[in-house]
Amino acid sequence: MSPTTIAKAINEGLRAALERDPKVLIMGEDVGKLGGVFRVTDGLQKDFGEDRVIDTPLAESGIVGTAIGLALRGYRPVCEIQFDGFIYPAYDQIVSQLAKMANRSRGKIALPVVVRVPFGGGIGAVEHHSESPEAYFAHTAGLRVVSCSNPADAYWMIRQAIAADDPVLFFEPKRRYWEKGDLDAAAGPQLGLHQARVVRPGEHVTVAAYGPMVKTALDAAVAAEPDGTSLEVVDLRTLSPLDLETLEASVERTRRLVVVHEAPVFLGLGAEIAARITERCFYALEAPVLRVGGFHAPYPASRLEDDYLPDLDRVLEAVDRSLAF
Amino acid sequence: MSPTTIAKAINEGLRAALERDPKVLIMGEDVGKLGGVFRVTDGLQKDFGEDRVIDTPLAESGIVGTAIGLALRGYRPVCEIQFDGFIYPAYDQIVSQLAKMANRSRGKIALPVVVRVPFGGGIGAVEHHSESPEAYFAHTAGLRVVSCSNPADAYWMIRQAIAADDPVLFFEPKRRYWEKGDLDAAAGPQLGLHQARVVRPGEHVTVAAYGPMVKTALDAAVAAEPDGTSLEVVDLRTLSPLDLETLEASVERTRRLVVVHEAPVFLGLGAEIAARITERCFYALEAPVLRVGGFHAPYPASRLEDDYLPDLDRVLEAVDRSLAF
Amino acid sequence: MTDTPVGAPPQLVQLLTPEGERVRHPEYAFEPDPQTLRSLYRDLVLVRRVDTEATALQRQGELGIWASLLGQEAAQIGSGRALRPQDYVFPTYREHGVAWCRDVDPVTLLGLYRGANLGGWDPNAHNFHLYTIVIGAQTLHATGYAMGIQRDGAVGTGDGTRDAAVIAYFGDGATSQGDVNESFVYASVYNAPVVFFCQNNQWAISEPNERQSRIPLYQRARGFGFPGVRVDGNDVLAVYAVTKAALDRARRGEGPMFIEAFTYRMGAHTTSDDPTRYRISAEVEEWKHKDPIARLKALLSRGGMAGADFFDEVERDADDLAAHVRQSCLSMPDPDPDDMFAFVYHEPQPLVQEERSWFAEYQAGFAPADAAEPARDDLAGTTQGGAR
Amino acid sequence: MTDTPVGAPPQLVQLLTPEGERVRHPEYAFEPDPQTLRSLYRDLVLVRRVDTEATALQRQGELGIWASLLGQEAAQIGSGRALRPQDYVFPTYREHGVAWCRDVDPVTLLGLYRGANLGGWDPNAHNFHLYTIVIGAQTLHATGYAMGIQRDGAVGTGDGTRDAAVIAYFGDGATSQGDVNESFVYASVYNAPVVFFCQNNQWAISEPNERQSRIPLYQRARGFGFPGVRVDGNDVLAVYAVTKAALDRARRGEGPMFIEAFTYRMGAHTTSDDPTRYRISAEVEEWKHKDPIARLKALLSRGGMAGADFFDEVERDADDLAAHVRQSCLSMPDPDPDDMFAFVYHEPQPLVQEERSWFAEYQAGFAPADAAEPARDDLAGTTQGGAR
Ligand SMILES: Cc1ncc(C[n+]2csc(CCOP(=O)(O)OP(=O)(O)O)c2C)c(N)n1
Ligand SMILES: Cc1ncc(C[n+]2csc(CCOP(=O)(O)OP(=O)(O)O)c2C)c(N)n1
Ligand SMILES: [Mg+2]
Ligand SMILES: [Mg+2]
Repeated sequence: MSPTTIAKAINEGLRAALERDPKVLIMGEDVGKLGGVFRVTDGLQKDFGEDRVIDTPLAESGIVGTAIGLALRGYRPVCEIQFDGFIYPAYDQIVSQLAKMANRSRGKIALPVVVRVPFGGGIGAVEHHSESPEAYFAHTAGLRVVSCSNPADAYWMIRQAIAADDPVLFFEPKRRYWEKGDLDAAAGPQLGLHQARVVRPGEHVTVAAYGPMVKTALDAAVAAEPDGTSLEVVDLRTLSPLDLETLEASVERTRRLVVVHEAPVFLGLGAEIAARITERCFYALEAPVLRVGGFHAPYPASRLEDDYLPDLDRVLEAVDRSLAF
Repeated sequence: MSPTTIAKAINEGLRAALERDPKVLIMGEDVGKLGGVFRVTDGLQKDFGEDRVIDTPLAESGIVGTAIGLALRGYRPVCEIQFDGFIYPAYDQIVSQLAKMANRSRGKIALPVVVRVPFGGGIGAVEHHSESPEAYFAHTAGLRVVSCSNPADAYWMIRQAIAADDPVLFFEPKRRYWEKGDLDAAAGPQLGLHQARVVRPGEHVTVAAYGPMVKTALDAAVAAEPDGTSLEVVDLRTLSPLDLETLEASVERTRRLVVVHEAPVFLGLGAEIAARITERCFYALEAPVLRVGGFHAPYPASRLEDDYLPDLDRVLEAVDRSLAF
Repeated sequence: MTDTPVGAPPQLVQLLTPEGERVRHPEYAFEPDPQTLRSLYRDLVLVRRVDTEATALQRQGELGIWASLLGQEAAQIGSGRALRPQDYVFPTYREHGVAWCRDVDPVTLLGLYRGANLGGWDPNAHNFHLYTIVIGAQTLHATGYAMGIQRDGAVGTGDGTRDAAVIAYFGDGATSQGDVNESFVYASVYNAPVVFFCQNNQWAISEPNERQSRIPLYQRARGFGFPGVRVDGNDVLAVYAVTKAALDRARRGEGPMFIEAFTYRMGAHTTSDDPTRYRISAEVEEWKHKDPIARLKALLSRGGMAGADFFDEVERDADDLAAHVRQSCLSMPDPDPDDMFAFVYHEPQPLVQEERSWFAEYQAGFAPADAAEPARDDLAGTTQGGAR
Repeated sequence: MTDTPVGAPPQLVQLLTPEGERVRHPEYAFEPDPQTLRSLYRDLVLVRRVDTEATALQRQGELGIWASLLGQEAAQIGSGRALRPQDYVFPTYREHGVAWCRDVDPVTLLGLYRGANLGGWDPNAHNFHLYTIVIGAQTLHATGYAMGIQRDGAVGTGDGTRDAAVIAYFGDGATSQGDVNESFVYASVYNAPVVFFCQNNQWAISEPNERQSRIPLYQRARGFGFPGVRVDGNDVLAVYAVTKAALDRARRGEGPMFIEAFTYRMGAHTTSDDPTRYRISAEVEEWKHKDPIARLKALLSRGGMAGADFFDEVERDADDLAAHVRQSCLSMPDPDPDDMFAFVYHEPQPLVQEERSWFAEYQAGFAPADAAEPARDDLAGTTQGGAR
């Protein structure tokens, strides 16, 4: 058990996967000598060679498209998309090929491809480097979509994602890459890839978040405590499928739910969660499911990102609104 | 006032736009001599020439990308994407460029580009020809997303979309292309582009639909009548922005809402509508907002599409569930 | 240093003229024995016959749509027969002739066009990938697969049963897609063992070649640093020779190559298309004189390598095959609705499971109380479902 | 007919050697008068000085990031000065030198890198589009814009003030993107008046040219049927001559052309990058000898066209400009949060309006009751907002 960062934990997870299975490959722009712009693949090309840790041409459709071909040949490619905003050139390959091949082939083909996406804002970057495109993929059948929020999850979830026979979109909270936490790589994972976790039990309102917003939700819970408001924080971890059981159990107790994400609220994950939890807990809910998220606007210039991004105050404002119902 | 089809009405709308404004262009694959695979652009190249009705190379990113360039030069391109499933190669240009340019330029640039997409299933087609990708675009700020369900709306909405200074994704209900209805091109439009319409008043449950599902919802309303169930059918028409006022007014009366679309339920438009209407009408609702839509599966082989697509029975099943709350 | 495109008119590699004369080519040779020639002839006739039958089945409502290979038989058989078992094929939606060479039962191809499935064969049983409908997407899969072959050490070993190559099929229209050009980048940068086989059938639905390129398509390859060659796509011998050379080259580890098979789409784009709207019949008539089957028949006849017996026998085989295709098509079972859910994921997914059980129950609700079999058909078109 | 890539080593168009000697080229000529040479020198020095200042501002925390043009001054000034007012430029994120030629105040460029805006200038006031960050996307916009010029009848009329061309900038890495290759297809098929200007600075972040192509990049064009040329990108005279020829050609209606400006990224990819991880300093040292400014200075000095006075004056101008840039950067106001909502759509959009008013109210809630100004900064980092 040793403290490590999320970035390092993913690096360790990739390394373990490369060591254990010769079919695992890493591919993407600058993942080799540079180790990726976030150094998540640091040292891997040196240790596993250029054939397994592949610097690709600057073409994202090519990355995912050739990864599909490699998977058809029996490989398990892990693609890195350098930043969230650069996944769209690969959208066709992801939505029409990666997501649909298993079904098209009536299960004869498996595409165990992982697409890693550093996502979200808060790093003071220029345009296209701070986006939260996860809903575009969660709406797409055939994909699995997950996001980690701490080093231990990062390590185990990337390993579980690589082990999965279905394609997985793996969203990494880039602004938390350097946050520390304990990782015990000797113990097994505590949860399956598609299970949520109650990270802080509470009584009055459930706050569900994922990726970078888990810390924000936890901060809000701490801040609310002196006021006598007890928040239960759920780290969703899995966006497609959702772990509705864990959420439902929480909401049945608290009777109020606030969902938080950086992605725009309109058709963000919160919409689906609101619809499903309302259907499941119709009589239990004392307030409508409220959502805190990005605005219906392109991610702004970075000097405005603190205004754009949900923060503890915005979470608490929604909690108050929920309690006021 | 004369009866016409949806396909013909759009054709007339395009023709009127081409006539009135020399800056309007049509571009896409096979839109010229062939008149498009659905003949929606039939005769336009003959009458307006190859410079204004442009057969493009077979590359969708190129269609939208060059349309953006043409718009920067002052043109108003109307792009045809041949089938819903072929819009994804253009996804990057749509999401990162078309949607974001106005904001990026602080309003100095307008991109009055319309992207026409024949969408939805029910035509017995092979893969990729029956999809409903509208939610991918409605989640994207900077775009307007609409869908028509009858010839008069088709005519006026395409004209309004072309006249708009913002980019518009225009979803055409391909399986209803040949349905007839009255069109009075001399009278003005009855509604703005972003207004919904109550197409059938009723008392017990509101059913909201758009595009091809409006007819299905209306059929369900007729079928429910003998049982004494009175359905109010709302044709949403506009998906981004939503016309929540019209919906809310209806739900405040009926106290129940079922949303119907062909797109998969998970993160489909119904999710957002459920979340917002529940928030707005929390105390009025007697049942959770229920959703009828596609399954979380790729669109199936066409011999299964009748099982996949929502039909009148599926709508009525949801209506019954709603009434049972 | 400017580099203007070659002005000289592009020349076709040709080994058999439309009149059935053998001609030589300085770079490519193929000297098949009579048996091989007869076998190629048989292939051509059979795949055309299957194609005709499929078109007929579509007209009769048994298929939703059909994409005919009429006119492109030589391009497909010539290239398909040049493959070794260990090679892998990435087809579009029109490579019925190549499928034939990979022992895919033609009936299996119909499933997709009938709407019974989205691709009915096991790709790995035939080293023949499923049809790809999104134009160009498969060229990247092919390139990735070829990169896998490299990583398996199955290239350049000199072992003829081990060294493998990939062939990616696509059309003239496809050359405009970003994906296709990206596949050229990847293939050349990694020197992947992939042959890009472009069937230039002159049309992309209603758009002629000029809408996709202003130079001959085979010249695209030189912009990416690998060789391109234009071959008479209606000459099965030349296509065979050129494809074999390209595959050998790839298997030896010498990297990708681009083949433009210059041919013609004799029919409509698909059965849904109406080519009279955009092309003149004189063009079609002209290409009839270049028919791939007629020229091989002429060679066989004139060379005394086959007589009426043989030709009759092939016709009978073709009729038998067509009957088999028709028969099996008509008796193809409709898919089970549960199939919609069964293959979306390999591992359990709760949302799919939930929708799957909901649907099973919902469907069961339509079954008459006294019948074991669901009788959904009886209810079609009625306004009230049994579930209510 | 196979078409193997040219084996001969690619030659650069060069008119001024690294040592400052004038050389002739059979196809391209440029005989500027001393005044023009001095003016070009001044451009080069000034844009380098601005670049240095911007890098310093980033180091001091005034910019979030900066993409330096160090080493690429000649490629940008040479091409930028070849433009006519009516031409239109589509830059990447590194064309600060071209912006200079289009009279965009360098300060305006900083806004984006400071995070104050996403592009601060009015593109139509300068015929200089906003920076595009998504690699390659702008090449399609450029091509579409050029198609618009054609439709406006502003090409091939012979009227020098009317005929217009477009120039699209992109890097060596960008050549791999689907969009860039699609733009080649569209430009060549429509014969659009667009010049594709590729600054091959040898690196795409950490990836050398070999990861993008195995042949010289200018040869890509021949795969699409238009000319490509490689020019010494550190030779401002050659770049000017070649770009002018290409633009003239485009304006005359002779279609697209591809220019590869062979240059070097002397600094890091951006201020966030650490090139020591992937390239050796010897390479950088070697390129120092090819510096674009030094060679022009040598020419001017040796030819007696400029003396210490002139060089000193340029240094002073550069210092003044740098001071202006620094000053204006430091005093650049932070954006108004309401800007997030103001420009998403041109026409009213109810959801944006709703969120906009909600946010205004929400923000107002943080204002101390007795203050007119919101005091959000005071609350940053506290755990409880005033709105509660
Ligand atoms: C990405 C994409 N865009 C559009 C289509 C619709 N479409 C199907 S076939 C076709 C023309 C293909 O032409 P070509 O590549 O020459 O192949 P051919 O059909 O002639 O064999 C088009 C535009 C598609 N399938 N995929
Ligand atoms: C579509 C896309 N993918 C990835 C990136 C991240 N990225 C920014 S610059 C760059 C390298 C660009 O190299 P090149 O085209 O040679 O231009 P240079 O920066 O060298 O001028 C990359 C990969 C991006 N901006 N856009
Ligand atoms: Mg074709
Ligand atoms: Mg570069």
